[in-house]
Amino acid sequence: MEKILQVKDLELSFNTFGGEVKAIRGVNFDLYKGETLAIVGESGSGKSVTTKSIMRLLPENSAEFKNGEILFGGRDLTKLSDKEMQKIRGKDISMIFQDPMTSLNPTMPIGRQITEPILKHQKISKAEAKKVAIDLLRLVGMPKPELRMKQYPHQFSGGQRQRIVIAISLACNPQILIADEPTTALDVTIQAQILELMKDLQKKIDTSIIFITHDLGVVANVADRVAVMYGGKIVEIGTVDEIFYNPQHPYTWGLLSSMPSLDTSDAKLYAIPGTPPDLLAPPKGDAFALRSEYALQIDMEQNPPFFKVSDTHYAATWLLHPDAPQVEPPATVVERMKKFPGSRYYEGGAVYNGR
Amino acid sequence: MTQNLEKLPKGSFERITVDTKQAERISKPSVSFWQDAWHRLKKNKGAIASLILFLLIVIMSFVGPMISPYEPNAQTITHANLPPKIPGLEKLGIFDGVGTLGGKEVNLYEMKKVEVNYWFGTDGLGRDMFSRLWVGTQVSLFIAFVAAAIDMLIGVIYGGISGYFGGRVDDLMQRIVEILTGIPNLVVVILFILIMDPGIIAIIIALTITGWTGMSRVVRGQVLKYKNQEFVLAARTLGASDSRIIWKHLMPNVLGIIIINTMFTIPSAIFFEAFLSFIGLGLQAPDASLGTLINDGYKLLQYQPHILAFPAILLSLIMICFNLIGDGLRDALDPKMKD
Amino acid sequence: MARYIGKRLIYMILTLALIATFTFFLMKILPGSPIASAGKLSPEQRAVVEEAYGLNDPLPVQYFNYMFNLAQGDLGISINQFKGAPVTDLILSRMGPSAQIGFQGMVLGTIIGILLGMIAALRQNTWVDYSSTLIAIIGISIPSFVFASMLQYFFGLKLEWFPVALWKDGFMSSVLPSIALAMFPLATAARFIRTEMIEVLGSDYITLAKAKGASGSEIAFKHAFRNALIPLITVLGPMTVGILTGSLVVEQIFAIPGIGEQFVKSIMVNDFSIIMGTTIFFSVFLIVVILIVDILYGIIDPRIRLSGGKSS
Amino acid sequence: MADKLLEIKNLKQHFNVGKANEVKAVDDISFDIYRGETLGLVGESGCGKSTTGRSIIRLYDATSGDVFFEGENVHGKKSKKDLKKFNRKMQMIFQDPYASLNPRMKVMDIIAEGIDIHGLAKNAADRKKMVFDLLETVGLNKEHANRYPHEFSGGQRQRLGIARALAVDPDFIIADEPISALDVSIQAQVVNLLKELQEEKGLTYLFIAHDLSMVKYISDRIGVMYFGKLVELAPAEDLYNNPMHPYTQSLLSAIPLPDPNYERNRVRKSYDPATHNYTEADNVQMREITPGHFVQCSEKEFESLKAASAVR
Amino acid sequence: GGEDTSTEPSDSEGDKEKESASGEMDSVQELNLMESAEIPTMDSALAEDAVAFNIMNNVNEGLYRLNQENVAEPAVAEGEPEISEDGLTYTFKLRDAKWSDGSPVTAQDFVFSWQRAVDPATGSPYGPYMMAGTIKNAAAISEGKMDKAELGVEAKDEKTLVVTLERPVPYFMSLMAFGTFLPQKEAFVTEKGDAYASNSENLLYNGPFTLTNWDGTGLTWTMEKNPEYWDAETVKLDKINVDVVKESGTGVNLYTSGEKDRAGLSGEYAMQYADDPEVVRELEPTVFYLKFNQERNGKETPLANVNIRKAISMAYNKQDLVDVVLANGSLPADFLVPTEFTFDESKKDFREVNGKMNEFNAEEAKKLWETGLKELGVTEVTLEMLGGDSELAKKMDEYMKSQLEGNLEGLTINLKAVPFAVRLELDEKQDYDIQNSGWGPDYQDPMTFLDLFVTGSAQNKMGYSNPEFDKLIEQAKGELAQDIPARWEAMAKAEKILIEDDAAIAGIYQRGIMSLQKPYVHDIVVHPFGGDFSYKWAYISGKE
Ligand SMILES: Nc1ncnc2c1ncn2[C@@H]1O[C@H](COP(=O)(O)OP(=O)(O)OP(=O)(O)O)[C@@H](O)[C@H]1O
Ligand SMILES: Nc1ncnc2c1ncn2[C@@H]1O[C@H](COP(=O)(O)OP(=O)(O)OP(=O)(O)O)[C@@H](O)[C@H]1O
Ligand SMILES: [Mg+2]
Ligand SMILES: [Mg+2]
Repeated sequence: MEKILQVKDLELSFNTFGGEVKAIRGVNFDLYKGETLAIVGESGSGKSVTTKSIMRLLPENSAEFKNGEILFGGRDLTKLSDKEMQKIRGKDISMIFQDPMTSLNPTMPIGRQITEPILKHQKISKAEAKKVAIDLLRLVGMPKPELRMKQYPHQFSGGQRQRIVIAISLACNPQILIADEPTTALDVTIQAQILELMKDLQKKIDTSIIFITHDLGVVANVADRVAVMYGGKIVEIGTVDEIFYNPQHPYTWGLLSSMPSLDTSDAKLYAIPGTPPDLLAPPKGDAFALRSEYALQIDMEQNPPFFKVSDTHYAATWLLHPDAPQVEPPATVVERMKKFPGSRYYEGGAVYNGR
Repeated sequence: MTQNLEKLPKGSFERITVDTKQAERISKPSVSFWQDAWHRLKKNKGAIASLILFLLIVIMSFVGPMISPYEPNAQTITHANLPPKIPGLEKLGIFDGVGTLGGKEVNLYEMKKVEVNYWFGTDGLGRDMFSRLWVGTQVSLFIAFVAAAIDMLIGVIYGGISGYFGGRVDDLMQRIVEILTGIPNLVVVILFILIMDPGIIAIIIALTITGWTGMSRVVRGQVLKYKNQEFVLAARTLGASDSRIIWKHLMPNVLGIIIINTMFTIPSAIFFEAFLSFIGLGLQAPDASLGTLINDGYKLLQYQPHILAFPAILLSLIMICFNLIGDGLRDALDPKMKD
Repeated sequence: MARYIGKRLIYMILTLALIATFTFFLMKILPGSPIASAGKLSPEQRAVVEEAYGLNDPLPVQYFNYMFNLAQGDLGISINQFKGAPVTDLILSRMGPSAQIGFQGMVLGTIIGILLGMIAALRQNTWVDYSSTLIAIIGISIPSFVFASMLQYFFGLKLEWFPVALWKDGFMSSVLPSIALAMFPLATAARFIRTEMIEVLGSDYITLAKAKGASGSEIAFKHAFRNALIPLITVLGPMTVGILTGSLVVEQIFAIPGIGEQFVKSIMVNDFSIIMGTTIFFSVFLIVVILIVDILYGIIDPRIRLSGGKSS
Repeated sequence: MADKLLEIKNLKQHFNVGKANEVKAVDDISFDIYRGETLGLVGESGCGKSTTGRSIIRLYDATSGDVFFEGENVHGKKSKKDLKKFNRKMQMIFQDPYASLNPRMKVMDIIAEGIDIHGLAKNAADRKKMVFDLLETVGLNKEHANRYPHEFSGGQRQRLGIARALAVDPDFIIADEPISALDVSIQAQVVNLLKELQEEKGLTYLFIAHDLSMVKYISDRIGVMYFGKLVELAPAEDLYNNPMHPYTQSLLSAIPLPDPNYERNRVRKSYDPATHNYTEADNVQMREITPGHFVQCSEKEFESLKAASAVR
Repeated sequence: GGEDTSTEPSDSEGDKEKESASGEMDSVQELNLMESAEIPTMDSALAEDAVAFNIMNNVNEGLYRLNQENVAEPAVAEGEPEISEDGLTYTFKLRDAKWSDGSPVTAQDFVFSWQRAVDPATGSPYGPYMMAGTIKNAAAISEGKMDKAELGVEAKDEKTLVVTLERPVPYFMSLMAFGTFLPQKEAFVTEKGDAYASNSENLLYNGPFTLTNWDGTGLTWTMEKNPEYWDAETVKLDKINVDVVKESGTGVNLYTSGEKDRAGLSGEYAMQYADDPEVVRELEPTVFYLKFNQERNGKETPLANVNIRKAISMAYNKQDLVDVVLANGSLPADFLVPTEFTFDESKKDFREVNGKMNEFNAEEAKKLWETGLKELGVTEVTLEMLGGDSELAKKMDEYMKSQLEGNLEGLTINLKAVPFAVRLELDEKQDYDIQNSGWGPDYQDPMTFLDLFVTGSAQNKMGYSNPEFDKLIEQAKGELAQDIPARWEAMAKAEKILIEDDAAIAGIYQRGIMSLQKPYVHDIVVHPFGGDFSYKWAYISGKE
C-alpha cells in the first residue's frame, strides 16, 4: 500500500515558563492511502499535539520541533514556510476538531465558511464554489442545503454543525483528513450518525483518515489500524484486530479492561491507577511503569524499544523481550485474546505463535 | 522499528511491584492560586517594571517634599517663574536655568540674582515645583485610591447583590443603573460639586456617585457566571447559606476581576480630577494635585514648559503603570492562561 | 424587530422622564439665583423679576409645568444666558458643530484604535504591541485640554496646516478638534480590540480557519475582527459619554459654537432651563446611542439578531 | 429492595414559564428509588436528566410534583433546619470536575465545607482527621489536602468531589454524569470507587449518564429519558436484553463497543417519535409490561408489547 | 457696574503709536475682534452684561455718549439740556437722528424704552437698579406699586423729552450714556413681539454701526457702518468682525496668526507678553477689595473687632501682588474709589483728594493684630476666605493666604473658590468670613462705589453699619447734591471712615488690563463704564 504520510522520530517541546514540556518524545508512524488510523491514549498523551504538528497549527512562539520529520509527498512539513503550509492546509490535509459548538465562526454564514477553502485553493468562481458547497452539504446529509447556506452556526444543532465542519474539511477532497475527537461532544446517537457518514465519505473520495479519540468503542468502529499513545510516545501500533484481540502493552491492556462491555459481569473494573507522567520531567525508562503492575526492573532504567509482534503490529514494552517473564494479562484481556488466532490464549484450534 | 535484542544485565527483567498509591503524586510544588498568579506576573516584564516604577513614584511622593529644601506652599515671590536648574546638569545644556523672557533666552537665575537652585523651577508665586509636584502626586494618588475604594465597595456590593439574587431584584437594580448612566455624569458631578463645598471630599463623592456603575456591571456579570457554576451548586447542596456562598465562593473568584478593574478605575479617577480642575471645580488652593498643576501649566506651554511638563509626564507615567499592571494582572489571573 | 424597538422606545421615554425629574430637583437645590444681577436688586425688585420667570411658584407646580411643557417638546426659554431665547432653538443651532466634530472624532478614533489594537494583538508581546499600547495609554493620559492646546499650537499656529480656531472654514476647521476628540475612543478601542482579539485568536474557529489554509491577514480580518468587535460595541455608549465630556473642553479651546462648552457655562451661571434642556438632550442622545448600539450588536452578532434583541 | 428511599411523583420542571421560549425540561415523570440500589438514568443530551437530578435535590424549585425522601416531602415548605438535615442525607456529584471545585479554595476547605456547615467536627484537629480519612477513602493522601484543585488531574478532582459529598455522610447521592468529562482509563477509577463506597456504606445512587455501557455496569435499574419524559424503566439486564421502547432500542444500537467484530456487524436503529402516531385518546403513560419493567406506551402498544414479551 | 467676571477685555488708545499711522487710511477698513462671551440679549431693557452693553454702545445711541476723553457729550440730545433750579427736571431737545429703517428717533422712543425697562413685567434687572431712586417713581413702579406711566419721563413733542428726577443727580449726564437708557421704537418692538431682539434682523439701530449676521445665540457677528447715523462721516470703519473666543490662549494664538487684530491678555499671558511692543495697557476703574463679614449666621465673627480688620487690611504686600502675581499693569489699591476715574471741577483726581489709606505695613499690622487678639481673648483665629474660581482669582487668593498667614501669627485662612453664582448666594446669605470681591462703576461718580456699603444695602451683606458713614452718603445724595465741593468732601470723608477708621473693607488692587493690538489699529476708545469700547473713531492704517 502507498504511504501517504510518514512521521519519523518526531520530537516536539513547548517552551513554557514552567520549563520545557516534552509533549512528543519520538513518534513514528506511517499513514497509508485510504486507511483510517486511530490514535488512542489518555488525555494529555500527545494525540492532538502530534496531529497539530502535522498541520503546523501549534503556537509558533512556544512550540518547537526538536527532532524528526514529517514527510508528505516527498516534502518535510516541519521545514516548509508558512506560505507553503497554507497551500497544503485545507487542500491536501484538512482537519476536524472536537467541539462542533466552537469550531465554527459564530458571525459568518456557514455557506461562506464552506466556500472559503474552495475559493482559496481552487481557481473557481464564487458561484461555482457555492454550488460545490451546496453539494457538500447535501453529501453530509443536510436537508435543504440551499436555504441553510445563509444561516449562522447557532441555527444548527450540534450534530448538524459537526456535519458542516466535516463538509468544510472535505471541500477540497483532501488526501488526508485529521479528525481530532470529532464526536466527543456529541451524544451516542448522533455520534453513530457522524461515524457512519465519515466512513461513507471515505469510501467515496478515498482519503486517509487519522482519527483521534479515547473512546475505544469508536475506534473499534472506524479504525483499520490503531496507534496507542502514552506519555508523548506511541506504545503500540497494529491493525484494529491486533490491538483489540491481541494487545501486548500493559497500557493497552489497562485501557481495554477499563471499558466495561455490555456483558461485563459485576466484577470490579480494571482501573489504571495514578496519574499520567509529568511531561516537564518525563520519567527515565518506561513512562508507564510507575502505574503498571507488570513493571520490570529495567522499566525503571531504560526506555523499551519497539518489539515486532507481527508485520503490522509493534509494541514498546520490555515484556516482549525474550528474557522477560511471561505475565498473565488482566482477565478481560485474556478473554479478548481468546478470540485472536495469533494469540497464546487462542481457543480456536490451529495455534500460530507470533513469537 | 527494529527488534532490539541486545543483552541486558541479569535481573533487568525481574518483576517489581510499584506502589500505586505513590502514583498519585503531584510533582509540582504546592502553590496557592495567588502565588501562581504572582509567578506569572513576574514573567511579565512590563508589569513588573511598572510596579517598581509605581512604587518609586509613591515613595517619591512622600520623600520628594522632604528632600526638597522648600516647602510646597511657601511663596518666595521674588523667585517667581524660574525655569528648572539642577547643578551638575547645567553643562549638558539642560536644567540650566535658562528660560524665555520677552521672547529672548536668558538665564533667569542670573537675571533675578537667585543664588539657590530650584530643580524643577518655580511657579508664578515663587513656589518650588519639585516639592509641589510630589505633594500633588500624593493628593492625586489619594483621590484615586479613595475613589477607587469607595467605587469598589459600592460597585461590588451593588453588582454582587444584583447578580446573586437575580430576577426582580436584578431587573430593578439594573434599571436604576441604566438611569444613572443615562444622566450624563458630568451633570451630576458638576451639580454635586456646586452643592457641596468644593475640595477633595466633593471630588471623591462626585466620583463615587457615578463611577461605580462600571464596576457593578463587571461584578454582576461575574457573579452571574459563577453563581451557576457547579462548585456553587455543590455548596448549596451541602446546605451553605447565601452569605457563605457569597463570601467563601463568589468573592474570591470575582476578586481578580475586581482588582483588574480597579487598575483601570484608578487612572480614570486621577484623570477625572484633572478634568474637574480644568472646568474650575477641582481642588481648593493652595492644595495641588497633578490635575491642578497641569491645568496651571498648560497655558504656559509655550513660555514655561516646565510647569506643564513635569506633572504631565508624571501623570502619564502613573497611567502607564496602572494600565500595564492591570494588563499584567489580567493575564496573570486568567485561568485560561494556565500552563 | 419593530416591536422590539417600540418596546425600547417606551423604556426610553420612561427613563427620560426619570432623568428629567431627577435633574429638575437637583437643579432646585443649586445655590444661587438664575438672575445674573440679582445681587443688585432689592428683595422686592428681585421678587418681581423672579415672578416674571415663574420662579416663585411652589416647587410641585414648577415641576408639573416643566414636565407638561417637556411632554409637548417645549424646553422653555433661557433666563440669563440668552434672555428669552427658546432652549430648543439654542440646542438645535449648537448641535451641528458638536455633532460633526463628535462624529468625526469618534469615527477617526475608533478606526485608528481598532487598527492599533489589531496590530498589537497580532504581534502580541513584541515591540509593535508595546508601542501601540503605549500610544493608547498616552492617548488617555494626556488631558484633552493639553492635547487640544498642543494641536492648536503646532498644527494651527506653527505649521499653519489648519485654522488655529473658529468655526469658519468648514471641514478644515473641524480637523483639529476632531483629532483632539479622537484620542479617547482611540485609546478605548485599541485596548478593547487588543484584549478581544487575543481571546478570539485563541478560539477553536480560528484554528479551524487556519486549518483551512487561511493566511494571517485573512484570519485577522475575515474571522477574528468581527467577533472581536462585539464587546467593543458595548463600550460605544460610555465612549460617547467620553466624547461629550471631551467636547466641552475642545469646543472651548477651538472656539466652536458647540453645545458642550455652552453647557458648562450654563451650569456656572445657573441657567436653569438650558441646563435642563441640555441634560435632556444629552440623555436622549445617549439613550439613542445605546439603542443603536444594541441594534448594531444584532447586526454584528447574528446570535442576538435572530433571537430578537438582547435579552438582558 | 422493597424499602423505598425516594419517591418522585409527577415531577415537572419547566423553564421560562409563560414566555415564548418555555422549555419543558422535565415533563411529568414518576419513579421510585429503593434503598441501597443504583438507579441509572440515561438519555440523549438535553433530555432533562440533570434537571431531574437537580429538582430532586432542590437546586430548582419544581414547577409541580412531589419528591418524597424517606416519606417526607422534600419540596414542601421547610424550615432552614429541616433543609439542613435533608442536605446531609442527600448529596450530589457533579459532571464537570473542573467546574465543580472552587479554584480558590484548598482541598482541605473544599472537603471540609460540609463538615463546617453542619458542625460535624468537634475541633480543628478532628476536622483535619476527618478530611484525611475522606481523602484516604477516595484513594488520595494527606499531602493533597494542602493543595488547590488546579493541581489535580481530572480523575483526582472527581474523587475530591466524591469526598466532599461523602463528608456529610449521606444516604443518597445523585451522581450527575460524574464520568462523562473523564477519559476512559480514569472513568474506571471513579466507577470502581463509587461501587466500593456503595458496598461499604450502603449508599443509594441516582447515576446519570448518557453512556449506556458504563451505566449498565453500575446500575441495578435503568431509566431511559426522552425529551423530558421517562420512556422506559427496567432492571439493567432486562433493559439491555429486552429493550421495549423504540427509543431505548435506538439508543442501545448506537453504542459503539470496544470490539471490532461486533462493530462490523452492528446495525443501528433510528428512532422517529412520529411513528407512534399517538393521539389524545391513546392515554400514553408508563405501564408495567413484565414485573419491574415499565414502558411508556399507549394502550394498544401495551397490548402488543405484553404479547411479545409473553412469547419470549 | 458690578464685578466684571468675564475675562478682561481691553483696548488701547491707538494714539500711542500715532507716528506710525501717519494719518494715511487703508482702503480696507475692516477690524477683526474677539469677545469673551456670547451676546445674552440685545434688548437694552434686559441687558445686564459687559458684552451686550459694549455692542449696544456701538450700534445704538442714547441721549449722551462718552467721547474720546471719556466725557459724556450730547449724542441724540442736541446740545445741553435745560435743567430746572432744583436740579430735578431736565428738558432735552433731540437732534434729527434716524433709526436704521429710516424713521426718526423721537422723544416717545425714550419714554417707551425707559418705561419698559422699569416695568416689572419685563423682568429687567438693570432697569430698576439704574432708575430706582434716580428717576421719579421708578422704585415704586419696579416693585409693582405704581403704573409705569407714572415714570418721570415725558415726551413734550417729537423732539422734546422731559425727565423728572427723584433727587438731584450730579452725574446724571453720564447715566444718559448708559445702555439701559437707550431708546426703543415702540411700533417695532410691538410688531416683533417675542421675537424682538432675538437676532440682528429683529432690531433697529441708531448708532454708528448696525449689527448683522447675529443669530441670537451664535459665537459670531458683524458690525457694519450705519449710513443712517447722524454722524456717519466720523465713522471710518466699514466692518467689524467679531468672534467669541472664551479661551484666552486661543485668543492669543488667533492674534498671533493674524486672524484677529486685538486680544486681551489674561493672567499668565500678561506676564509672557509683558515686553511685547504690541502690548497696550489700560487701567480700569474696577477695584478689588476684601469684604470683612462681621456677623455670620447671627454670630459675631472675629472680624467684628476693628483691630483685627485693620491688621488684616495692612498685612499683605499689594505691590508684590500687582508686580509679580498679576503682572498686568494693575495698581495697588489703598482705596475704594479708583484712580483716574472721577475728577473734581479743577480736574483733580478724587484719589489725590483722599490719598492712600491702610497701606501695607507688616509691623503695624502685627501690633494691631496682637491688640485685636487680646481684645478677643484668643491666640488663634481661623477665617474662611471666599473667592472666585477663575485662574487669576485663585492665584491671587493663594497669595493672600500666604501673605496673611505669614504676617499675622495665629491666623489660618481657608480658601474657598466657587463659581460666581454660588458666591452671590453665599454673599446674599452672608455666609463667609472674608470675601474677595470686586466692583466696577455704573456711572461716573464716586457714589457708584461708596453707596455699596450703607447699612442694609444689597452689597453690604457683611454686617457693617456706621451711622456716620450712612449720614455722609445720605447727605451727598441729597442735600449736598448741588453743592459740588461739599459733596466731594463728604464722599472723601466717607471713604476714609469706611477704609481707614472702620477698615470695613480693605482694598487690594485696581485692575489694569493688557492687550495685544496690531499697530495698524488706531483710535479704539476705552470707557470706564457702560460699554467698554467705542469704535466710532477707530480706523485702520498701515496694514497694507
Ligand atoms: N500550547 C501548549 N503549551 C504547552 N503545553 C502544551 C500545549 N499544548 C499541549 N501541551 C501539552 O502537551 C501534552 C499533550 O497534549 P495533547 O493536547 O496532545 O493531549 P491529547 O492527547 O490530545 O489529550 P486530550 O485527549 O485531552 O485531547 C499535554 O501535556 C499538554 O499539557
Ligand atoms: N435554567 C434553565 N433555564 C432554561 N432552560 C434550561 C435551564 N436548565 C436547563 N434548561 C433546558 O432544559 C433542557 C434539559 O436540560 P438538562 O441539563 O436537564 O439536560 P441533560 O439531559 O442533563 O443534558 P446533558 O446530557 O447535556 O447534560 C435543555 O433543553 C436545557 O436547555
Ligand atoms: Mg486532544
Ligand atoms: Mg446534564
